[in-house]
Amino acid sequence: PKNQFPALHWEHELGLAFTKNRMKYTNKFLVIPESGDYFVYSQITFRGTTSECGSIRQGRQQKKPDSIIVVITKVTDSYPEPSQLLTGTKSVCEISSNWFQPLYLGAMFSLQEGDKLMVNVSDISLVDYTKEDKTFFGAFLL
Amino acid sequence: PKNQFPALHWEHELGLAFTKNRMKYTNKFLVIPESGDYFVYSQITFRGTTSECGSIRQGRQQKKPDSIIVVITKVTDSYPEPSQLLTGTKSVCEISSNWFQPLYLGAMFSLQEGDKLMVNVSDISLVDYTKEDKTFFGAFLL
Amino acid sequence: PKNQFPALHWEHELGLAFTKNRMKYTNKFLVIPESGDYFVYSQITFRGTTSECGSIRQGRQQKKPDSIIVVITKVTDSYPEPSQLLTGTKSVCEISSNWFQPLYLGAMFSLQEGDKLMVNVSDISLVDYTKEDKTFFGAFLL
Amino acid sequence: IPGQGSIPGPRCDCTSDFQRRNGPSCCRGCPVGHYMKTRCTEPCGNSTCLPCPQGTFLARDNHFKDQCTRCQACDEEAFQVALENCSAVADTRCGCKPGWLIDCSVKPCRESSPFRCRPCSGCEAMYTELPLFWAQVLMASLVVLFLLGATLIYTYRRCQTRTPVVPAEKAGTEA
Amino acid sequence: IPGQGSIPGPRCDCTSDFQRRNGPSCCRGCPVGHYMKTRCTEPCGNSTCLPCPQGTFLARDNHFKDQCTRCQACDEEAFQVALENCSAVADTRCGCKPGWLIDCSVKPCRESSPFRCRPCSGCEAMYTELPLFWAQVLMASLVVLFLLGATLIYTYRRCQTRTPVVPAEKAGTEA
Repeated sequence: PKNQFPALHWEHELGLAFTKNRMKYTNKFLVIPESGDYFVYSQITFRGTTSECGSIRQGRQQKKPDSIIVVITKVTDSYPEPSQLLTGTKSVCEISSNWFQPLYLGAMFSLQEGDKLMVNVSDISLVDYTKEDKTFFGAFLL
Repeated sequence: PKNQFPALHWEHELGLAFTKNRMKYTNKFLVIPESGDYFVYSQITFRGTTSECGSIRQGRQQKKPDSIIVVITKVTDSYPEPSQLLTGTKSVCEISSNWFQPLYLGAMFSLQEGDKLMVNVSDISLVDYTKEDKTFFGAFLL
Repeated sequence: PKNQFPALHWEHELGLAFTKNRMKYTNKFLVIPESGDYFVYSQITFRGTTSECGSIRQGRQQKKPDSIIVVITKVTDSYPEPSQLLTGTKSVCEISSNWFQPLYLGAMFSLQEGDKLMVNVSDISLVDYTKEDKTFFGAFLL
Repeated sequence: IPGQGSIPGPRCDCTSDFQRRNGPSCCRGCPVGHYMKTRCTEPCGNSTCLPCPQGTFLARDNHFKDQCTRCQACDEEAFQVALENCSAVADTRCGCKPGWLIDCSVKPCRESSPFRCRPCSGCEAMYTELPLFWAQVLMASLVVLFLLGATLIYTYRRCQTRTPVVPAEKAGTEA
Repeated sequence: IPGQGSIPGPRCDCTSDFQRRNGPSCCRGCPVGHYMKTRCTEPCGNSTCLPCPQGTFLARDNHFKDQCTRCQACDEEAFQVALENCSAVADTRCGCKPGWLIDCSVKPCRESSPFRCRPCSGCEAMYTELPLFWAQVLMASLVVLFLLGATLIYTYRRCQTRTPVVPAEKAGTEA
């Protein structure tokens, strides 16, 4: 598979989270109950302490940034490889002692019954999972 | 209430703004006309002059960043406290003389008739209210 | 017309791209097939090498940032000037050797049959066109 | 019925400047500062046009727009002022108070770029001929030169004081 | 009718490599470089497969995908070139021209990370052991030291040549 980024687990029943109309959630995947056009969206809030790139002490030679990446991926029985539906990618080179920022994605796709959607991130340790209103993932039939 | 961030006023009739199908707007709130699943979204463009964190003159010791926060909050008769539906939060430590950036949020929620939605921001003076295509708030029944 | 930003070309048939239900794509425009409320969205991933603003070598005097701008514009027969529906605008002053970041926009609009939507950007050479999951544009009838 | 002659009414072929195809019929457009409330009912009739409400405008005429455009607001936090208030026919024109200078917030500066207003007293110093950086370079080289000069003079003086004043006639023998 | 014997036709139990459950029936998948136009009609029949249009590909076979994947484009702004053009069976492979080096744009560098191509002549100098900045600082201080040293020696020499060699016994009277 193209990107080996780790996939996130999601809460699908408690608080604001819910599944209805036969949309299922199992083992990191939202499972599409019926073929049709769906609006798929997700926001991941990342946070970290300042990377080497941002510490401008060792002289002025410009450094390479770190990066934060979120990918909404579709896995389907009809094809042995997952396909990347949406990608949010941002370079990070902050001079402050720490940083935090969200990446939001959302678009419409034609999906088949049984297709599975997951969210992959470049580095799980940077994901702010503390509050459900900051990091979320969803899909609905149009 | 959890976050004492100030709520924004919105124009709901002029230009691109409109309310229809019994969706009401009163005193900073969108009022939900009938129970159902709604897609709620907002973008706030923030702008400011450089904060202390970004001024790297006083020595290289890394400083704490400022932050910009937008929260879409639901107020409901069924519970005395508002609940935070969506939060966009980003650290700000820019080295340029000024900065500007948007925060976008959007997701689906099950809402009850009479529920009220508002948008709170960490600092109203940082909100760019000059043009309706840069800062907006909306909801629609799915 | 207010902003003379260049408009982007889009792929509308291959890969994840598709048009259906009489929605047409011609010469940089999505053409609205029937009047109604539409959710219009786009993400543009920008990338660049560091600008003058980020090179902090020549002394500490704070510099003016560059900027990245994406505008979703409506062109209509009923009025001779295009109107800006959505604008994402962000300052850029990165200290790293290169940078990349997305701007996402999405909102609901009342559109007329025959209205045309296009996406304008401040600088086409900064747009990352390499993958369809990073830069996209769409609209659907609610 | 083919060949049915039509009564020679006023020409209504939607080609003249004032009549334009708008939906099924051909109507007169709305004037500047007005939005179209409803289309004309009979061919080439007048659309119902109402004036733009306060806070909106439409700058072009002979159109069929059913909504006026919102006026932009001036950014008070950036000390902008409305040089011209929004009217039904023109958007707000934002600028700076007399004696204040426009300081574009971005580089390159575009027509629609954000800007701040700076009091002129501050702007003289900022817009001196010599940009700040080169001023610093100049200062630094002056300091270096000064230092070099000082060391030279000091060492030169030290030579002088230690050599006794050599009587003129003996000077020759030293060469 | 329970117990009705079925005619021993060709085995079609959807378990063999070539027949897979796809929707109601069990069909043969499409080969590499093709997408599925329509499913098979009779059990274990062939799906209708068409070749991927220009600009798309599918690298795996025996599948039922109804849409080929878009080929990626190489980033010309970053001087990338297509080492292998996209074909119906494989994505574009982006890389650098001969004599150019891949310079990953991020740290840590991943397989899918963005990269730029740098001309090799430039890259030796860039990857010297001593980072560029410190080299400059070193150079600058050497120059300054050299200058100072030269002036000192010059002025010192000038003192020496002009003072006659003072006989030892007279030295005391000067203090």
